[in-house]
Amino acid sequence: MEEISNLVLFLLNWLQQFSAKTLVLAATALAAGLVMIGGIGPGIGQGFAAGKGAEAVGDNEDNSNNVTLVMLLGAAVAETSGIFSLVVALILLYANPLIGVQGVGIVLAASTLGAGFAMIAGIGPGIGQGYAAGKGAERVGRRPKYQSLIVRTMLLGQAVGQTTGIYALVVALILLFANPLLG
Amino acid sequence: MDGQSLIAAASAVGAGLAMIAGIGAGIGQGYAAGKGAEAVGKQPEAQGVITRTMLLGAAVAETTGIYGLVIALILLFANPLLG
Amino acid sequence: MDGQSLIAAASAVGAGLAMIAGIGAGIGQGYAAGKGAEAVGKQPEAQGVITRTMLLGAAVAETTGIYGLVIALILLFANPLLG
Amino acid sequence: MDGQSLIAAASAVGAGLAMIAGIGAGIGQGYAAGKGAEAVGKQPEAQGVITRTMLLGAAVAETTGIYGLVIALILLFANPLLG
Amino acid sequence: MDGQSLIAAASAVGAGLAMIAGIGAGIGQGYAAGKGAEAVGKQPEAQGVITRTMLLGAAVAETTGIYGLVIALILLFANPLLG
Amino acid sequence: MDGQSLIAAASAVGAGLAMIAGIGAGIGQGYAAGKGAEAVGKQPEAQGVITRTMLLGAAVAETTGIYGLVIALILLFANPLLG
Amino acid sequence: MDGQSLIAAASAVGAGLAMIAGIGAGIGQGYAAGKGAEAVGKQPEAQGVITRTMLLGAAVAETTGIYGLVIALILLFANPLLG
Amino acid sequence: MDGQSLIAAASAVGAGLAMIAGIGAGIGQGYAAGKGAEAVGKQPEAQGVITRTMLLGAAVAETTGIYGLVIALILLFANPLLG
Amino acid sequence: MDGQSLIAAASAVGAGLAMIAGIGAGIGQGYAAGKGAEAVGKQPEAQGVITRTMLLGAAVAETTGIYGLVIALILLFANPLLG
Amino acid sequence: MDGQSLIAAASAVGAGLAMIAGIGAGIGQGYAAGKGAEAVGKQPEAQGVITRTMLLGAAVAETTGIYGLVIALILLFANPLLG
Ligand code: NA
Ligand code: NA
Ligand code: NA
Ligand code: NA
Ligand code: NA
Ligand code: NA
Ligand code: NA
Ligand code: NA
Ligand code: NA
Ligand code: NA
Repeated sequence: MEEISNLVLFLLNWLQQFSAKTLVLAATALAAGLVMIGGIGPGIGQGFAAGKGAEAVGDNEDNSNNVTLVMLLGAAVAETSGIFSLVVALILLYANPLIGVQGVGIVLAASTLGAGFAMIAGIGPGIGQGYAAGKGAERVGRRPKYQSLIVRTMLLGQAVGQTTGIYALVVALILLFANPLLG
Repeated sequence: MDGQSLIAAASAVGAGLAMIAGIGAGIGQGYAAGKGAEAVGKQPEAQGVITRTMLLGAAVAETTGIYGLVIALILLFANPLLG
Repeated sequence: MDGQSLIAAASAVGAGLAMIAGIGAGIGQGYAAGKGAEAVGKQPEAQGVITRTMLLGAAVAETTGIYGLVIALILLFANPLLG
Repeated sequence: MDGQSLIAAASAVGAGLAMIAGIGAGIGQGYAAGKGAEAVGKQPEAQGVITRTMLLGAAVAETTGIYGLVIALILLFANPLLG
Repeated sequence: MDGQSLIAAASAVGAGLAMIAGIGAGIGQGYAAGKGAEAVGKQPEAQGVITRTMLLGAAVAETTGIYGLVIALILLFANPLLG
Repeated sequence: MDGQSLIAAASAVGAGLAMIAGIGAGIGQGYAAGKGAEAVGKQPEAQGVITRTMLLGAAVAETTGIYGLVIALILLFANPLLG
Repeated sequence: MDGQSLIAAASAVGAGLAMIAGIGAGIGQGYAAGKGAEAVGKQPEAQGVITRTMLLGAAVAETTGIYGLVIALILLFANPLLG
Repeated sequence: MDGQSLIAAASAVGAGLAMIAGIGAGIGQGYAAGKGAEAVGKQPEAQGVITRTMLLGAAVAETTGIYGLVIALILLFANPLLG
Repeated sequence: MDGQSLIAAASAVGAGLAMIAGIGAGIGQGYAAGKGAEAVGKQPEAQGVITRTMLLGAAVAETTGIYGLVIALILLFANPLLG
Repeated sequence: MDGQSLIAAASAVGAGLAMIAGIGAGIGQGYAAGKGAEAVGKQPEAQGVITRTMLLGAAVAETTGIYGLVIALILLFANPLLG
């Protein structure tokens, strides 16, 4: 079969039967799935916080309300990556700005995919911030007196841990809304 | 072959990818289960508050798995990309 | 090759991807098993409550693996993308 | 090349992907094995209950690996996508 | 190129993917090895029961790696997708 | 479709892949945050030196995430591969 | 290009994928090495039994890496998919 | 479309993939940051040696991230594959 | 383009994939390094046996990384798939 | 576009993939850095032996990252697959 004798040209030619819009729509479906993978992070991290929280309330029942509060506060911060992923997925599905843009289909489609890959970075902050939430809850259970100091340090560290997730979000938004590769 | 088929095919793969998010909740909630079991062994009298805290934290950890499921269901059953 | 075949092929891949979610429950529930075994060794008299807490937590950790299975079964047996 | 061949090819890849779920049970059950070995070393007299709890928890952790195996076997031997 | 070649090619990739499941048993059993070594160092007199528990748990952890191997061997040597 | 378009398309994918590096700093710095919170709870009087060490270490852990960002920005805004 | 070349090409990729299984044994055996080193430091007089247990456990952890190697070698040197 | 464009496009993807190596240093150095913060909290008088050891170890951990960056920069700015 | 080129191209990708196995030894041996450093700090008089056990365990952990390297070298320099 | 271009393009991707091996050394050596910092804080008088053990172990952990780098450099600068 001659047409497959060059696999790359075969693939590119095959893709060329589709309109630019179709290619972007297909890439959007893939990217919506890719961005959700970022959600692995909060799941691990918040589960860690849940375990440490359960342990801490068992060790110090009188202080269970404060422990739970710190656990939930830290876990809320750890949800950020998951929310970013969900928001980008919803933008992709319902308002992908690259759909309908004039341009080369493969560049538009690849930009959508690239945005999907970038959001996977959210795994990191989700895990890390959840770990901080768990350690914060644990320590507040043992030393309730220093709750504000512990929480401040936890939040400061969580903020530092968020940055690479923000970088990824920015790159994804650039690819979608201000793409310099679109001639 | 029409464009709608390509979009539908990509949606099937995208739905599968979205489910991978569930790895996180599985690990995290299992960790919580282990720490909960350890804690009730140490303080059986605190079983109520330990279990409640474990389940509350696990509910929080479930959300991104649910987000992935919702996106997959949208891709399969209410796909806005298919004209 | 027609469009329906492309969608079916992509669905087979999507079903495989969705199962990967199961990694999470496997790790997490295994962690719970280990902590449960440790806890019953230390407090054999609390075995009942330890095992119940471990299983309750493990059941919660199973859900995202089940979501993945459900999406895979939909893709294989009740695929709404196949016309 | 016909559509049936494309579906069969994708099913081979999907079956391979589904097996990856087994990573979870391998890690988790190995963790349980390690904690079990540690626990019987500390409380040899509780060996029975430790081993039973470890195996019960490990059985729970096996399920998502089995789900992956079942989906792979369906894709290979009873593929509903192949006409 | 005919459809059979495409299926065979995809089967080679699927066989490779299925082996990745083995990551789990490698990590988990290595963990068990480490905990076992630690435990026999602390309680050399309990070496027998520690080693037996470690090996029992490790055997359980091997299964999903074996599933992956079996699927790979089926794809290579008894492929039901190849006509 | 011309060659420049293919390079631009691949650069968009490459930029997205480069960002995945950020997983590492997120996990690591979060670990540092947790240990920092724990440490200031244990030794409040050493808060200054604990926080400074945590931030110094976190700054070091940031670098490979920045490298990924820089490569992504080069691919997007100053791409030497585009003629 | 004929079908045999496509199968051979896919086999090269499959062989590479199969090797990834080795991640598991590397992590697990390294963990065992660390715990072994710790244990002999604490109980130098138990060095013999610690090292034997560590190596026994590590041998068990090697298997899935070997499975991956075997599948890769089959794909390269005794490929049943190549006619 | 010419061959040079294909090589340039693949180089953009390769550069992105190479950056993923940075995950490792991010996790590892963050772990060092956390242990460093913990250690200076316990022994503030040993802050100097703790910080120096942490930074020395972190510098060692940076290298493979740098290797990835160097390969990416070669692919982008001094690509020997482009004729 | 002939079939041989496709096989050679796939072999380059397969060689890259096979190297990924090295992640395992890197993590595991680094863990052993950390435990070794900790152990010699606590029992400097046992430095000899600690270091020997660490290196023995690390040598065991290296094997699957070597397997990956060997497969990559075969794919590059003695490729049986290239006619 | 000729076959040589396809091989060169695949080599660029393979070089990027090979670098991913570096994740392992980054995590492992960072762990060693953290344990080293902890150990010198506890036993400042043993700083010499702690640092030497940490660096010896880290050097061992570097090897698979170097293997990945070597394969990438071969693919870029001395590619035996390019005719
Ligand atoms: Na950060
Ligand atoms: Na959540
Ligand atoms: Na769940
Ligand atoms: Na399960
Ligand atoms: Na198993
Ligand atoms: Na860094
Ligand atoms: Na094994
Ligand atoms: Na290094
Ligand atoms: Na090994
Ligand atoms: Na090594």
